[in-house]
Amino acid sequence: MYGDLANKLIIEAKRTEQLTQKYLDAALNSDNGGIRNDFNGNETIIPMYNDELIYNILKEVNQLKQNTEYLQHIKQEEEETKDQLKDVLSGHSNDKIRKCQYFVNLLCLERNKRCLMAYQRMRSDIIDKMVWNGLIGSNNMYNNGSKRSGYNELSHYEQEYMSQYKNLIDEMNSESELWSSIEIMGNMNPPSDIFIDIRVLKDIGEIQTEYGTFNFVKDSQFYVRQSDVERLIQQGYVQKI
Amino acid sequence: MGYYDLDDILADSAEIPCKFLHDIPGLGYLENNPGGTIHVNTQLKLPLWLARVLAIIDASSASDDVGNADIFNTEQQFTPFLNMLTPETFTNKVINAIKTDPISLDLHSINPYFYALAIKWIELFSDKDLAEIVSDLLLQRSQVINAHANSTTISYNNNSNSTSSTGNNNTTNNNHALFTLTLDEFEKKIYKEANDSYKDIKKWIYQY
Amino acid sequence: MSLPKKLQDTFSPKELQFMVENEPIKIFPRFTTRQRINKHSDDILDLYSNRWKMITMPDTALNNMVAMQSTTVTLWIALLLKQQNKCNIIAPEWLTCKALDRAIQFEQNNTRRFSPLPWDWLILSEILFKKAPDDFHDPIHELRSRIQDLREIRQLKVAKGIKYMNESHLQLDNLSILEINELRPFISGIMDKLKEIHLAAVGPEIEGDKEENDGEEIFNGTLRNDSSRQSL
Amino acid sequence: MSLDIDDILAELDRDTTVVDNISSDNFPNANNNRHKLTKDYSLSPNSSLDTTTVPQHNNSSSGKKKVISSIEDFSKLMTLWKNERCSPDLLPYPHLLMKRMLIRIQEQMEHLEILSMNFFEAQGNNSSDNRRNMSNAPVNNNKMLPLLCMEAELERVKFVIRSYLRCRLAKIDKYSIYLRQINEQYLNEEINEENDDDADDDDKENPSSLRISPLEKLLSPEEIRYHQSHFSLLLNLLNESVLKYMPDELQAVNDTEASINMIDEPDYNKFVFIKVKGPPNNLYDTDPLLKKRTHPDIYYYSITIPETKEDIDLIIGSIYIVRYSLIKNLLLDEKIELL
Repeated sequence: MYGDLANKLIIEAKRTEQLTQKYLDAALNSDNGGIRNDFNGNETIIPMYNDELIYNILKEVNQLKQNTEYLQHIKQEEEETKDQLKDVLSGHSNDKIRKCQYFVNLLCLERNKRCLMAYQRMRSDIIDKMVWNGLIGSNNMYNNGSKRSGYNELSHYEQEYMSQYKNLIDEMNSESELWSSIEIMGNMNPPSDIFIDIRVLKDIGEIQTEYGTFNFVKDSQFYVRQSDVERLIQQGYVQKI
Repeated sequence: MGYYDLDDILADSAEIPCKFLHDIPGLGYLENNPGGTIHVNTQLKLPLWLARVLAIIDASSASDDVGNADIFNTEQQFTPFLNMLTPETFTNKVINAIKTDPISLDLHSINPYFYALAIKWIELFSDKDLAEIVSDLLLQRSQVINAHANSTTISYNNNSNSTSSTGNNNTTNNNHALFTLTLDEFEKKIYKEANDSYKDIKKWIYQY
Repeated sequence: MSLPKKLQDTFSPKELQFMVENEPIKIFPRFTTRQRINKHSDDILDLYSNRWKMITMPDTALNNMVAMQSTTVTLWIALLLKQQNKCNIIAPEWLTCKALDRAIQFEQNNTRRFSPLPWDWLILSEILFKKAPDDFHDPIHELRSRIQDLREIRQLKVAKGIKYMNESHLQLDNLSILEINELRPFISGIMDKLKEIHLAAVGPEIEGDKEENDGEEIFNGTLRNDSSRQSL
Repeated sequence: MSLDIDDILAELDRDTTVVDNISSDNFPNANNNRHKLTKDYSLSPNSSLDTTTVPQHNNSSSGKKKVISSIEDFSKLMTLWKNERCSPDLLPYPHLLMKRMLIRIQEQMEHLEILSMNFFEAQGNNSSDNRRNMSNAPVNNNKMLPLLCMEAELERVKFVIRSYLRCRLAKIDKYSIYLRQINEQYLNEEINEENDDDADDDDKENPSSLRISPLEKLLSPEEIRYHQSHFSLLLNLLNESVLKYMPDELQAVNDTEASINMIDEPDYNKFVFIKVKGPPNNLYDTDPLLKKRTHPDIYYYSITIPETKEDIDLIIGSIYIVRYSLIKNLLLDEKIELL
């Protein structure tokens, strides 16, 4: 039946949406508020673009398109004959049949269109989220020095879309005074504990911060800006008290 | 609801039993008979997105475009291509089951998009009776959903920050799992959102 | 989306905490910031850097603190000072065993109303229990258990009250910000659906005039024509 | 460095900022156009939340400085943030408020930079002994406290604005086609009107060419750019992967005539939690919408559910859950707040 393939696509889309949502929720709950600096490149939050299924749906679309054209053609012919013969009965019932056939075709096309659009929009939404969550390297994603060789999960047009969207945000970020001064790409959790007490676990030596130079000797304690020592905490050199 | 809404798209694919009111050659593929004719009074199931329109456009006029009006059809009487019959989801048997025991009903097995389909159906037929039944069903079930959502939450040991499930026995969790299996997709969504909300707040409080 | 989905329909507890932290609270500073200004002081830099210049709150109080003289500051500042051992926080009047007992009494006597606690009672009490436990006169576990009691009584009331959900409206006086947020996805989700069912039954023509209805009413006015208007 | 102590003190004592000359001429006719532009209530300008847009026609006030304290601005910002987060549709962008906020943030950042520079210079002059003490316990030095607090405050302000703006961007993305449609409709009407009455143009205080389109009022210039650019990227993607395979008549992305409307609109009927505040500045006597019951005195607004004709009294001080569409105007007039 027409539309069955598209249905499959939507069921897949729904599963994808649920899975990525879980992942992104977890990112928000982490300390850095939805920004994932620790993205190691092995995680995929977007599954492979379903080329094969899309191809088959488009084949169906093409078939329906041809049907429609054929029906339109027939209808024209019949109307000409009708005018000549004024054959009320046959003209009438043919009209009805053609109309019904046409609507079935049209509705199948509309249905396929809706499913394809929804699938694509679901994926572009995920791409948007990836951009906002800092999952996309700031250089050109294909060959940024980072961990990923590319985004094989994305279709060609999606890759293009992703890099252009990322560029848009970067560009606006650097051009808008407001966006840059409030760090629009920053943490979505409210600031709490901007300054924290820490204990140094290993000798590190002098650390330069906005608030002066700190001599991080083992077992010493400091009150520092959390963002200044974020990395040291992650690496286990210092500990939040 | 919306054009891109995946749940709505899936709800729209519900199969509706239909009765054709005309012979339509060439549509045999709808009943697995490609190239054949669908005959008048044929009954078959069609997805809602298809049936809905065929049930409301007029078969008798060739076109609803005024410029093309059929001059032979001055006495227009509305006959659609098909009539939609009550889908299984809303048969008397199901409605009775709903009325008897709304709470322990396995709504998911009746239709995973029960409410979405119900709303479409109510709208199509201005079916106030069905609206009342469905509202009542939702209201009654919502209280149970709320109770479950609020109790399957994480509990924190005051000493450690480790999390463990409440209901020290697994049966509680199994109950919740079994319960969510009986929910339709909308109920499931509400359950999850409510549960997340309760959980997040409990987590915040315990962290404090 | 630029806003995480979770934040699209509600506030996170951290955000609620953030809102509450902007509220004023009384403290006893343990140090003095008020300065006897010596116009001829050479220590200009010292003076300069020792002054508050705030953009979201009045800074007069901050610049005129005198040790052990109570003053009012914004909660998050109070917490920062407290963390540095530079002040004691004065717990609000409602956050005493006596006042909480009265609130509990009210909750028990009124089955369908909530006691008029402040909009941030749950959040503020949790913050203060954690960050200023030594600033209470009453034993903290006594306070904690009363807050817990209040919370449970009120939750029970909500659970009983949700059967009054409808497609029109609800009045929820004295529900606090945390309670509202906790219930929001559930209550608005269900009520939205009830309203959707209701509107589907009464039909769109009454729904509002913004939606001009250009579909023909046919079939005894029961079926609406929302079909494609393309003609063959 | 020569610093006059009086200047410094004057500087320090201010807790208000004089902001007048920031161009408030952006929307000279905001109020005039209100009815013209607001067929759809989502477009009504939120002039009252953006205080300085109001007194524009008063040329007499040009000499008078309007002082808006930064504290006032911040509390308005908090309200706007909460309202935006809780409302299903986009609320008007507070152009002037945001301009002032940006200036304040920048000023404060500069101020902090100077402070910390001077601070460490001063520290550097002290003995190395002193310096070590300082770095081992920087905050135990009372002198650091204001700096820390100001730093923290700045982070807080930045967070609210960030969250507010990103909430708006999310809505702009969600309803990008709808927003685009609004504007196109407006532009079409505009063209028609111009054709209709050329002669009248002189009479109008505001030639239509200077009129502000609904989007320009609703969105900031950045948001407009974002909306347009992102929409065209998205459209391109949808075209390339779906639409171009469709028959001509199904290639639109904004088809409203097909069996399912393609333009997703905000759900104006969505239930929202509200707190009834009453007229701003407690002007109870001059609020025509405010009704009063006596014994005891209760003030309330009355709204009506259209399909049932049921009246709901929204009593000042109370909390309700009601349909957004019924209270949107009260919200824009700052008579209620979303929770």
